Amino acid sequence: MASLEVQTLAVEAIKADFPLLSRVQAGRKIVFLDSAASAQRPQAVLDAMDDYYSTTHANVHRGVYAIAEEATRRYEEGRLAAGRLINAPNPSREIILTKNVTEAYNLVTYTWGRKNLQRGDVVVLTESEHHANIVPWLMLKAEREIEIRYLRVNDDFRLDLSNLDEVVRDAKFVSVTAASNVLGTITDLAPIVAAAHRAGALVMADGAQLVPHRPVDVQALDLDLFGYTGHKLMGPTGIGVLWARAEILEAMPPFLGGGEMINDVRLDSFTTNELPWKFEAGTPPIAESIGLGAAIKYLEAIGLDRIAAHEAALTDYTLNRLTETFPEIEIFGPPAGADRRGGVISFKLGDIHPHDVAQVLDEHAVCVRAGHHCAKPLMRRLGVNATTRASLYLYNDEHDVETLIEALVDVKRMFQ
Amino acid sequence: MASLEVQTLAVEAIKADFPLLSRVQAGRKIVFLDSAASAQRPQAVLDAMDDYYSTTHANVHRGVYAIAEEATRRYEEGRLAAGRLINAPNPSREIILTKNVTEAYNLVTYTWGRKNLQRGDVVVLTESEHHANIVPWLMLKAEREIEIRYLRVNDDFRLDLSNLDEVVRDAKFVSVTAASNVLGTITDLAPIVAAAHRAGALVMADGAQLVPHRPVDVQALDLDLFGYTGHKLMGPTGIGVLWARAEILEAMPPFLGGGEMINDVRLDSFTTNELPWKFEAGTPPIAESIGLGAAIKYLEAIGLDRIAAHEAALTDYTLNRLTETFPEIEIFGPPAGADRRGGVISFKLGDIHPHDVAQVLDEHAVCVRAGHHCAKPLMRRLGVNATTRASLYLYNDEHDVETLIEALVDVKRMFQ
Amino acid sequence: MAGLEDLYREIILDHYRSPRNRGELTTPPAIRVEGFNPLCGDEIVLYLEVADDIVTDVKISGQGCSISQSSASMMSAAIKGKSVVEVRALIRSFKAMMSIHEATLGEEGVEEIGPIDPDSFGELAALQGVVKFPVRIKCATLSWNTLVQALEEAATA
Amino acid sequence: MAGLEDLYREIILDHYRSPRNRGELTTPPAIRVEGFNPLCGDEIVLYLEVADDIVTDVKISGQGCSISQSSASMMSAAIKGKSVVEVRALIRSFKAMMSIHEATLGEEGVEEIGPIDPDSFGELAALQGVVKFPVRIKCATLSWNTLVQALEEAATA
Ligand SMILES: Cc1ncc(COP(=O)(O)O)c(C=O)c1O
Ligand SMILES: Cc1ncc(COP(=O)(O)O)c(C=O)c1O
Repeated sequence: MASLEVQTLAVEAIKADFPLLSRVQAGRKIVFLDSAASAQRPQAVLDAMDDYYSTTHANVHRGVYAIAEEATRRYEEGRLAAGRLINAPNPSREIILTKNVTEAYNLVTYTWGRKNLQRGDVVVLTESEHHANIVPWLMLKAEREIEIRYLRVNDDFRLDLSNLDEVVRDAKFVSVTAASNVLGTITDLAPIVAAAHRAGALVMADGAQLVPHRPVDVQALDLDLFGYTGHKLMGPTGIGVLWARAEILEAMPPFLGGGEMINDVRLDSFTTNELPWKFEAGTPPIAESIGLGAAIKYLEAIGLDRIAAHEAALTDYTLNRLTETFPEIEIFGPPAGADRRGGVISFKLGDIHPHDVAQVLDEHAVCVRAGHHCAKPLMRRLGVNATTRASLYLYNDEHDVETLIEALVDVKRMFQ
Repeated sequence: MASLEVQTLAVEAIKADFPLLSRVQAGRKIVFLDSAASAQRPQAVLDAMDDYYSTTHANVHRGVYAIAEEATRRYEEGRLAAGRLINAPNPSREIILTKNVTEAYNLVTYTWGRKNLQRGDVVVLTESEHHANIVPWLMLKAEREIEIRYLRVNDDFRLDLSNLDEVVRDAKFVSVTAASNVLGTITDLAPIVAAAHRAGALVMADGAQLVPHRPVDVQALDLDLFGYTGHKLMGPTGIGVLWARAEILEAMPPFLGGGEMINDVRLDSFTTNELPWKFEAGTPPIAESIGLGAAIKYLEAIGLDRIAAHEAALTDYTLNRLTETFPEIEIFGPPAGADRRGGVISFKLGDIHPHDVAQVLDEHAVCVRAGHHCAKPLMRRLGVNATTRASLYLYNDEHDVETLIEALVDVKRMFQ
Repeated sequence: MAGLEDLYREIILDHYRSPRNRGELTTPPAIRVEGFNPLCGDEIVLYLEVADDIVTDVKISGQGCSISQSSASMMSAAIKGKSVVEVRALIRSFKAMMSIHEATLGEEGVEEIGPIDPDSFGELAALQGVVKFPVRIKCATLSWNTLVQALEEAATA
Repeated sequence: MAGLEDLYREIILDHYRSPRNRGELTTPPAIRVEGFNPLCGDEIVLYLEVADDIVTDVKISGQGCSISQSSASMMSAAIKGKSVVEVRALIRSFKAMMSIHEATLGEEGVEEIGPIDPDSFGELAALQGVVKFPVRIKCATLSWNTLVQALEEAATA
């Protein structure tokens, strides 16, 4: 068996932090290669939530008593961690906690979009967006007849930036994925942000697939808005993050109405609360914010630089092993050794259907995703209905990859 | 010390199921009387979520592999439990899982409301609504100039139904709280539903404060839409429930756009998924649905009838002890012995400010809420800025009440 | 846990590797209907020729996984030459077989039909194992839903 | 855990029970400004008379909890007769004292001021304990925020 030249992370020790990864399925240890859909949680995240529920749960923000104050403190600490992770300049005001990042993007289209976009106004997306960053805009298009333009994907699986200035001309808003959940490409945001700002547009990036894997600095990137989601970085389900510059948030009308987001309510009118609570209606995801904070601490303790290095090495290893073992394999993404390439590996194995691949892999306790990965326009661009997708994270190693390879050999045996 | 005549529940044993309730704060065991804001969780709820995360977490609905199928099954089981609890006729299609019930009501105003209500159309609410069932309508009013009428609250703290037919005349939608989070009153829904239906309006009830405490049957109540929230019935934060009849949901446009809620997405259009997923965009609150299911099982095992009986007896006990100990106390709700009265007890102790009451109570480890309880219009109707609110649940007993009484004596000593 | 052998019976793989009635028919007289499973992108094109209430010919093209492909292939073999009434009965039984799992998931209103006699299905009974793999049920039923649509079009044509 | 004695110092309860400068002033010459804490419903009405840059008189009415009431009472006693410049300095120091907790909660841009000398505050130093009770900070600062507004109105009047 080949082995990684650089052992950047102590993966055995890391695996031990994740209860699910020691689970045995029909005699085999689970090999989890679907973290791009949702990552596993370290025990520390479960402990943080259990400790909260067991010692200090209460509704937040208005309780005078000690456990309610402590609940509020822990909830708000999750917010601060969410901001720290992306170097948000002003986390206590600019980080909005949502139920997932999909809600975050809808918040933007429903509030900023409906306030600022009229018929014919231009929004720029890319062909490689996740549905979460397309459908909200399509809904706005149906309501407002805005124009949506798309940056195309080249045959090298990168965005075509050759006509960037032309595409963003007169645009009011540009929203692009920071890392593709299908191709594994990491977007070169700098030229896009610069062009968008030259055109006078705001720029949002979808960090769902980037934040768990690479250090991110929204200030250095000069972004205006940014989103990511808790469950992909080992946090709980039920929490997403929207960051935006305070002046943008201040100017946005509220989104959901109800408790917490108000200042005063009368029978015929209401006024809104300060940031960030203006956008957090109802009882917030309290335990989820605390779990997210614990996940972020876990990430920080290991270090995103080291995680990125580990993933880069393991991605190259995987790509090499796949192509050397299966000459017929088609990989939808940059090759081994490429820059700006994450650990998401989409492929087709001859004409064996991805469903069949994933099903047989499951028999080997190897978990991969098969389907359109919520990116149907990109699937059409690639000329496929579905791909098989293996995605790597800090707890994966070359043993996992070798198990994948063996299982794929079995797939071929079965279907050819 | 007085004691309850009927000991309906084995409260000592129940208390032992709740880790937080055995917590000691500065030498005193916590007396939690703020369940109307958010209830505590039994260990079974934490265990269900931990077990999920530790053995079978994966993103739901599209995974081919075994743990993803099992995650989907458990997630959907939470939905079925949420439907069963209110006797929803068709839970697998008609129960929408949201982040809290506030989102549920916004879902209704943004989709049903924006589709069906035009300038001048009438919506009927009540003066005793929680902000969650007012602000979304006020937002729609600001956008559409709809007319909002309110059923008034009488001096007996019940809704004034004397002019019911007049108020609901020509209304398109009637939305009323099923139980007040301030007054403790339980709404007599039957005449309201009948009048609304006679007028041709749909009726929604806000069950946030009813479902945790009383058996509810949306079919027997002849309701059209209904909402409740997980954290008040001992479920986790981050989950709410909307039920509506399928034909209403079918006719509603989608709310949030993104993954899961789509059928197909193209660069210029999309089609929506089937019910209930049409309204569930993005990665749903998976662990939260599972935790909610466990909370519902816990409730069912004890029995909502018995819980209701226990709370009724304990409420009478509390009201009697409060009024006999503090002649100056003003209670904003029906007196001991009244029908349709839940365990939410709002009061003022002379002119000692509720903040000061709650603060001193905290010194006795007694947790109560002080404030407007997200019901500012009702506060204005009652002529107060704030009240102190003690709320009872299945894990409270007369010892808790006696501790409250003692602590209130201390409050008086301090501030008078 | 259900094993793979429950899903990929030999007969299924056989139909997958050597699909029956693959191809196209001229329209008209044939009816052409497309079926699409947006969740996995599988698509099927069904050509159906009905004369005097008999399915006189059927052809299938499109692409999909082994389950959707073999289900379509088996279906084509099973319905060819049958009367429309017989075909409708077969569809009902097949869907009932496939809805067992959905029923336990709480799908209401599933028609109560007695225990299914696998013998009456012939080769199709091999697909019974699919119900243990809920996400694959839609693969197995895709061609059948398309057939329902084709029969409707045939009835109104 | 912070104890109640940190919050309800004797001097605070004294101001609460016997509030100083309670009442109203005629407007004009006085300025009348309302302050409101929507979270708890506390409200304060501040009457301020400024002449030649000196706070010549101040009266307070409204209702609220012991902390907001006593903070207003102490404030009124502390500012009466002081110059506007001195009052502004006092506001800054008081707010800095109150923002200690918010700062640890991550409020950015809090002015860095050196360690606060409680002596310069006189009785007001008794309110320092409030920072250990974050939800009560808004109670303590309500009258001070209202004062800021009143000074602004006085400046433009
Ligand atoms: C009557 C009532 N309705 C609605 C809500 C809103 O619930 P949530 O904050 O969970 O959305 C509450 C609780 O705060 C309530 O008491
Ligand atoms: C690139 C990208 N954006 C957005 C999302 C949506 O995340 P969520 O489902 O948590 O809202 C995902 C994950 O599904 C994703 O991969």
